[in-house]
Amino acid sequence: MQALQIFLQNWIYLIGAMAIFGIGLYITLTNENIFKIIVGLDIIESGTNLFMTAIAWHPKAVMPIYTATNQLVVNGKVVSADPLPQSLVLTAIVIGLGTTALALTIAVKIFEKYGTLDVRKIKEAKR
Amino acid sequence: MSEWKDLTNFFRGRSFWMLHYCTGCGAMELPPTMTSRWDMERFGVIPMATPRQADILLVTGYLSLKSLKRLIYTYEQMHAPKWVLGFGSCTINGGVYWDSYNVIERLDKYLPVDLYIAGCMPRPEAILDSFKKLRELVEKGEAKGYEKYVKNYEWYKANQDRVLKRTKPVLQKPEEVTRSA
Amino acid sequence: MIFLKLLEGIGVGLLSLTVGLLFMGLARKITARIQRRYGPPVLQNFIDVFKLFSKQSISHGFAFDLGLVAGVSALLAAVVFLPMGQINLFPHNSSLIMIIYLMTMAYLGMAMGVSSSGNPNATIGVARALTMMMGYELPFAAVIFSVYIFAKTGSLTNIVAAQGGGFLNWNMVRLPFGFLAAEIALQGMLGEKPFDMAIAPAEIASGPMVELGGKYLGFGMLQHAVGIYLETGIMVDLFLGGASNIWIFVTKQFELFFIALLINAVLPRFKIEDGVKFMWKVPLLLGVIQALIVVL
Amino acid sequence: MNSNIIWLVFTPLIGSAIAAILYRVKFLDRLVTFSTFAITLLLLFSVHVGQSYTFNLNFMGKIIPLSWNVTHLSIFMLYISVAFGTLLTFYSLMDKSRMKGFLLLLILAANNWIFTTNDMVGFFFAWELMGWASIVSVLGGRDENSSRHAALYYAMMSIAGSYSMFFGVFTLWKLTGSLSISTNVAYLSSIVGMHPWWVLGIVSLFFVTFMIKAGIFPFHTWVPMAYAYAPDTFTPFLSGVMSKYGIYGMLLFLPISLMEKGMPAAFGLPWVNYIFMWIGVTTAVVGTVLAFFQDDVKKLFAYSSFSNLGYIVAAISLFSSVGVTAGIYHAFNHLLFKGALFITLAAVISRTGTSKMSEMGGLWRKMPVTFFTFFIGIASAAGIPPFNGFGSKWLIYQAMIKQHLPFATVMLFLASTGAFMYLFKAFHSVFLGQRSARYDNVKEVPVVGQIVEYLLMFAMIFFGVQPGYILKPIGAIVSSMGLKPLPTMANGYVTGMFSNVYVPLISWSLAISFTVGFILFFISAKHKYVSQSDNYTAGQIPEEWNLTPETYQFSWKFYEPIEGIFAPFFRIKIDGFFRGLANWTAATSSAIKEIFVSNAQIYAFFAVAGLIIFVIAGWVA
Amino acid sequence: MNIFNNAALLIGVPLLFAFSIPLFGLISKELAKWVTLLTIGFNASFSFYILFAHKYPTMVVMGNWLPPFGENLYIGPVAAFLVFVISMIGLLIAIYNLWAIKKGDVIRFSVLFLMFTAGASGIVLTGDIFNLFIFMEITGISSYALAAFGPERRALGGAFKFLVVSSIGSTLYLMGVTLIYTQLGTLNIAEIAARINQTTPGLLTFAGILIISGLAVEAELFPFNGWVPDTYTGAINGVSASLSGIAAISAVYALFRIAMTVFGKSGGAYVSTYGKIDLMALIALLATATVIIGELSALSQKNVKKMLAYSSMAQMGLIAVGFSIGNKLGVYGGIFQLVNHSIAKSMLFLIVGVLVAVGVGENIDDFKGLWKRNPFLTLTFSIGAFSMLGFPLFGGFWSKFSIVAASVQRGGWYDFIIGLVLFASVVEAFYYLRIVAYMFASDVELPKVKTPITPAIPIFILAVSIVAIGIFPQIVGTFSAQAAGELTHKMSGYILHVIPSIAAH
Repeated sequence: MQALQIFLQNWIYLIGAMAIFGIGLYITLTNENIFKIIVGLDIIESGTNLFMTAIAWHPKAVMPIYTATNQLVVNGKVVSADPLPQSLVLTAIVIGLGTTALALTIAVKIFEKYGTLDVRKIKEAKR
Repeated sequence: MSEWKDLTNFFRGRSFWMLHYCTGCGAMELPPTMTSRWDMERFGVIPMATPRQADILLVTGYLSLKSLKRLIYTYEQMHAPKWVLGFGSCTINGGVYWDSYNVIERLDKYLPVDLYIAGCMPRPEAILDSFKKLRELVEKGEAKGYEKYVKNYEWYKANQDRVLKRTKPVLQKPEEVTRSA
Repeated sequence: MIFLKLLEGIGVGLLSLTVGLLFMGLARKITARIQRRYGPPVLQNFIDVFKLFSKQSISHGFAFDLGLVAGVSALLAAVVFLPMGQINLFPHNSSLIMIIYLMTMAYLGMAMGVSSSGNPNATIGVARALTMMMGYELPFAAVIFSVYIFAKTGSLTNIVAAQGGGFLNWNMVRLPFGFLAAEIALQGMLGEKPFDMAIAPAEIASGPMVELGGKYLGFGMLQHAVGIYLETGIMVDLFLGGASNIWIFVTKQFELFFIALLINAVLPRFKIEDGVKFMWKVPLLLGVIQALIVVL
Repeated sequence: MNSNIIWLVFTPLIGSAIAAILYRVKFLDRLVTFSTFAITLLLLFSVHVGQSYTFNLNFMGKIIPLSWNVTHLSIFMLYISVAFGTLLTFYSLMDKSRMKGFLLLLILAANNWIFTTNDMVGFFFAWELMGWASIVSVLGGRDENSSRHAALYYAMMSIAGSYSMFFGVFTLWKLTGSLSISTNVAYLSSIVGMHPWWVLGIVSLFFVTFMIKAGIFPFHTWVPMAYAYAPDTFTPFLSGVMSKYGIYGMLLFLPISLMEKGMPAAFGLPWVNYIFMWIGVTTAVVGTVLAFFQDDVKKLFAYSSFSNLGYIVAAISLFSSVGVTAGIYHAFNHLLFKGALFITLAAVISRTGTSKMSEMGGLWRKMPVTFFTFFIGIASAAGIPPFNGFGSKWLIYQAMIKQHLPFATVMLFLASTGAFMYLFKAFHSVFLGQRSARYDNVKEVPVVGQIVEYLLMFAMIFFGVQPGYILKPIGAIVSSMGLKPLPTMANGYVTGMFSNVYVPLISWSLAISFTVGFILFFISAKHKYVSQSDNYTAGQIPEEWNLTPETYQFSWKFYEPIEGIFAPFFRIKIDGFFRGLANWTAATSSAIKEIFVSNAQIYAFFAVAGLIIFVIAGWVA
Repeated sequence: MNIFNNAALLIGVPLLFAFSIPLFGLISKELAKWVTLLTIGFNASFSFYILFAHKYPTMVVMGNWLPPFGENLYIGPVAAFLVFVISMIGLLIAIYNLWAIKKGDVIRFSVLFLMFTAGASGIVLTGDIFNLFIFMEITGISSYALAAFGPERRALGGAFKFLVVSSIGSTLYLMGVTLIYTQLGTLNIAEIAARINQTTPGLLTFAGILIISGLAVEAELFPFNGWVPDTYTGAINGVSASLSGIAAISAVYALFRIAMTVFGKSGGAYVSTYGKIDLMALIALLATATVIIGELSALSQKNVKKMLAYSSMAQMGLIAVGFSIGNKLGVYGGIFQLVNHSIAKSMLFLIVGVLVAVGVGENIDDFKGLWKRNPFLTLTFSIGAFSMLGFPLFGGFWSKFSIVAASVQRGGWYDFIIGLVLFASVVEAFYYLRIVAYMFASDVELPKVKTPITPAIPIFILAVSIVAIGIFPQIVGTFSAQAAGELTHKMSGYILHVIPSIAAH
């Protein structure tokens, strides 16, 4: 029961993160539509972010905010969840947003110039 | 000095190197003359490949105008003590071709013939005899055809030109030959 | 002393010319007899040479003159180094390879002379002669070097000395394969049939000699005479144990020449490439076998 | 200290800078080049055996001693190379080819450096300098496309060679911590008994370089192209001097073979030497055979050079006293006669504007001095006494026979006979035979060129008749290598193992017999001179057949009969190997290129695939 | 510990001006370009000051949060030198851009270019493994955008490929960083480096592989380098020059900072890494493959720009080979080669840019007879080519020399690697020399072309510096040697400078 709880509370996120990562990779590698590829990249990123968020937790963690009732340190040992990954994830999300925005811009430009969104057709004449 | 001349003439008479200009049927008589049956090498006479090496020019038969030209050219390439042997009646009077439009009658008019071998055909014995006769003439210093030719070159040249102008270059040019082939 | 040597040298030259011309005359005579003819007088070649030198001639220029003179002179210069019986002018200076290279100069001179005439037949003849030379030099070299290794010396004088003491010491007996190979190579060297492609009169109008007349042809004949003398002489020194005096030497030379003559009289001509191929098959194999035997 | 050795390097560098500034004015460029060569030659008189100089170079905190050391070998090589270079540059004063003097001076600097240096860094630098300067020099040939192609090919081989040497230098440095050539050679000699394969590996790294530079089989393929398409005035230097750098390098490393006790022997030689000897013999034969069939006269002589270097390699690989003597002697002789031949060819080509033998012919009347130089040159090259090529060839045979190597000797003899054949082919096709009408106005080279040709003729005869002047210094070299030198005799003697040849005797004999011959020639009946077209033509008049001198000249397919004999060997193409390598590289290149002509997904896939492979590798490890 | 907080200006000033350029752009487009120039000029002079006048194992500490707790910038010998090189090359390219960028959105280009330079400097300066990621992304995003810049549509295709591959790469890097963080709970490079042996080997190896793979994308190592040719070819030449001259430096720096300092084992003659497999060996493998594939691909290119792109790839491989040898000489050679490559390759791209602009073209055949048409560009191109192929007396010689020397010194299978690399170098020599030989052909008669003055200035300076480095290798050598010392001795070279109090492990 305890194991299941630990699984449900922690490992499922890790496995889920990996699964999302894998799905994203699959989408990226198998779709030829640029927009789908960009979506795939986004999903990969989400997987990574989820992964990072999940690692901050451990079974007996408390929230990392110092209040009267919230004991961050028990018996000289830190029991709070790690706050840093969340901040990292925020940064990563922002960066991911930037990348996605740029990718979409380029995709639109590509459609303007090449007239297609199929990555296989974005080719110059062979030299 | 005359002894020296005699000596050279003696050697010359015993070492005839022959260029045989084989036209017509007369050439047939030469193989037996050269080989075992009559063996002309006994007299120091051997056939030569080029006019440069030869002493006597043996003309064995009729001469068409075209071949006359070659003959003259050949004769002029021979070196100075040189003699012409006319072989068979063709060289004397045209033989059976006496009335041909394209064959000369008398070789004598075009080249200084030192000795004629009469007959149609002359036998090998006659050829050998002619070599002996020529040797005698040379030793006596009487065979001077080559000097005569130089001396009377205008006359010979006029005769040659008169008949040779009847010939035109009828041969194809080499490139035409290759093209047709 | 020097004058004596000089006189001796000139004497040797004259000797080689005489013997060579005599051999040529004998060759004609013997060939005639083989062909059931009477044949010319033995001295016919002397007559021919004299006649040729008394004839007028044309020249194609100085290179032409020089080349033909060089043809004879270089061979005459080589012949003085050849030990022949008791006549051995320079016993310390008779390296075989040196003599062979000196002979090469004669060929070069001759080739230069006739080629400068501008007649393609001459050049074809020279090209053939050189090709044939490559053919026979190879087995001959194999033989020479076997003899060198066998006799542990490169000087003809010493090679002759090493064969002293009777018939069984001759290299001919001790190096039989080598002798055979050299004998075939000699056939090529002398330009006798079946290796006379260079002067094939019916194809290329006697090849190198095509433009030669008068004294130039005379020089050519003299070169051939000295060449015969020199080549057979080398063979005698190499294989037949030299000689104690000049008469035996010439006799031995003639024996070798006689064999060549007999072959010459009965065989037709090779095609040039076939000639070279033959040389590189039979005599070279013999020479290599000989060299193997000697080395091992 | 003996800093004058340094000046041997700096003087040409300074000269080169001056010449480079003046290079637009061709004459000034050439003049500076010539003067620098002459000054260097004068400087050489102040350099003596045993002098040394060291300069400490600070590189990355490490002290690298650049040392110079004059040995017998180096002084010999210096004299012959600089003297020949002086002659060549003097010749080039009036020359029209596009050789650039300052590049030649760079090569001279490298030349002096290579021959005097005793440290591998300096050697490598000089080698590179020499290599690049010569590559750029090759670019200036008459036919621009061909010379570009040749220079590129040469550059590729040269780069491969220098990388090989680079590698070898560092390996030795790592092993011994020293950059001195003599120290390293001594070290290699000391360990060769224990680790023969190691030593062989390291030495072959160097030897590949040397073989490439000397053009030894199977690295010869650049030689014909580079020689043929280099500027005509540069080719003599390329063939005469630059091919000897490889020989010099080999001579530096060959003493190791003396110590090879750990190696099995073959025919009385360490088998490495035996194989190397056969490489030399193969070079000689292959060069000869290929030379038969060339139409480009420079190419023909390029193959000839290649063949002659085979002789040298075969001789020095024996590493006996006769062998080394013969090798160095032949190196000198080859420098002299091949230099002379290429200079005459430069003269001919400058006058006729072509190097195709089928387009030349009959030039001997127009260029008699050149003709005679060429004649003596080919007589030397064919090894005819009393000219200079004889002694060395003769010694080479002796060295081979002394080792009981009859087959190799026979092959060399074949090469020699073959040499006579192709030399005559060139001789005939260029100078003899019918002269084409367009060469009716060809003139002899200018006086400057004639002076050089006379000097070369004199040198070829002088060193042929008096071989002692060369053999004595070589004797010193040989003894400095730890071998017993050949006994020294009077200057005229070529001292051999089996017998001696007194060359002046040959020349006297020749002189007398020529006198006799000419007396006979002049007392006999008169001759008259006729025109070249007065030939026996089977009674035909050439003009009527439209036979022109060009068509009447026999120079095309000169040795056709033996083409059939050698046909099976022509199927084996060494050039084909390198070309095949190049083609394979190109094909691989186009195949690999295909990796990079796909879309973003594929690239992403590559990355992911790579990642997965590595992860699995990490998992397994 | 020597704190010099002003050094943060190296990142701050470019970022500040980057985002204020639109304001300047309101006044004039030219002004925007000049502001870029001046900003990078400031960077260059400031880094010059740090390099030559300031004692440089120094740090920037944010808000007095000393490492390992706060984010910090560390300016050691490596960082000081590489920032200087990045800024100098950035400055020269900015000068070139004054002339080259006329059409299109000049203002946004300037913004992106400044961001790009700032990001690259940031990568080199930062002492935090996550900040490294952020700076990578800043550089990355700006370089995608830069690569897409320009009138030609091929730029878009290239940029998109770059984007996709690079995004995946940075995600992988982030995963790796996360994994390390789970183990050690810190993001500071020095602390991770000090405690790296406390981690689980399996996880460490996995993290290492993820990080190396992620960084190899930017460092152009096979098989993560698919984007290189298309992006380099597609981008305008100024951008290609900055990619090969600036981004390359930061990418290689990141790769080897992680591999050598973070994962590396201290002590021992050659740096190797903790974990189940030696990451240095892995990089050596990738690098060798990159060299060979890059050179071979470059061989059959008809387009000079594409050829240069492949050559870039191959050169990056060579640099990585040098670093991966792991001793001081090897790293010295690697850094030296990195600098040489940046200088020479950016110069070559600039020259191609000029040639295309003046109407010569970018195909090999267009280069025929260039010597007669424009000696200046021919000469500079030749200098660059010679430096690329390691011709003595040019910069590239010394670095190649050192790399080969180091490989031989290391021996073992590095002998084999260097053999392959040298073979590839022969190929490289061929295609460069082919162009050089083409340029000096005199059988082509075409009209002369003039060199514009503005782009000639950076080209001239770069060419002079190549020759100067070739003749006086100590210009780069001194700094390279110091940098090599820092990278090969992680404890004394890096960790103790950042966290002096850390207990030796």
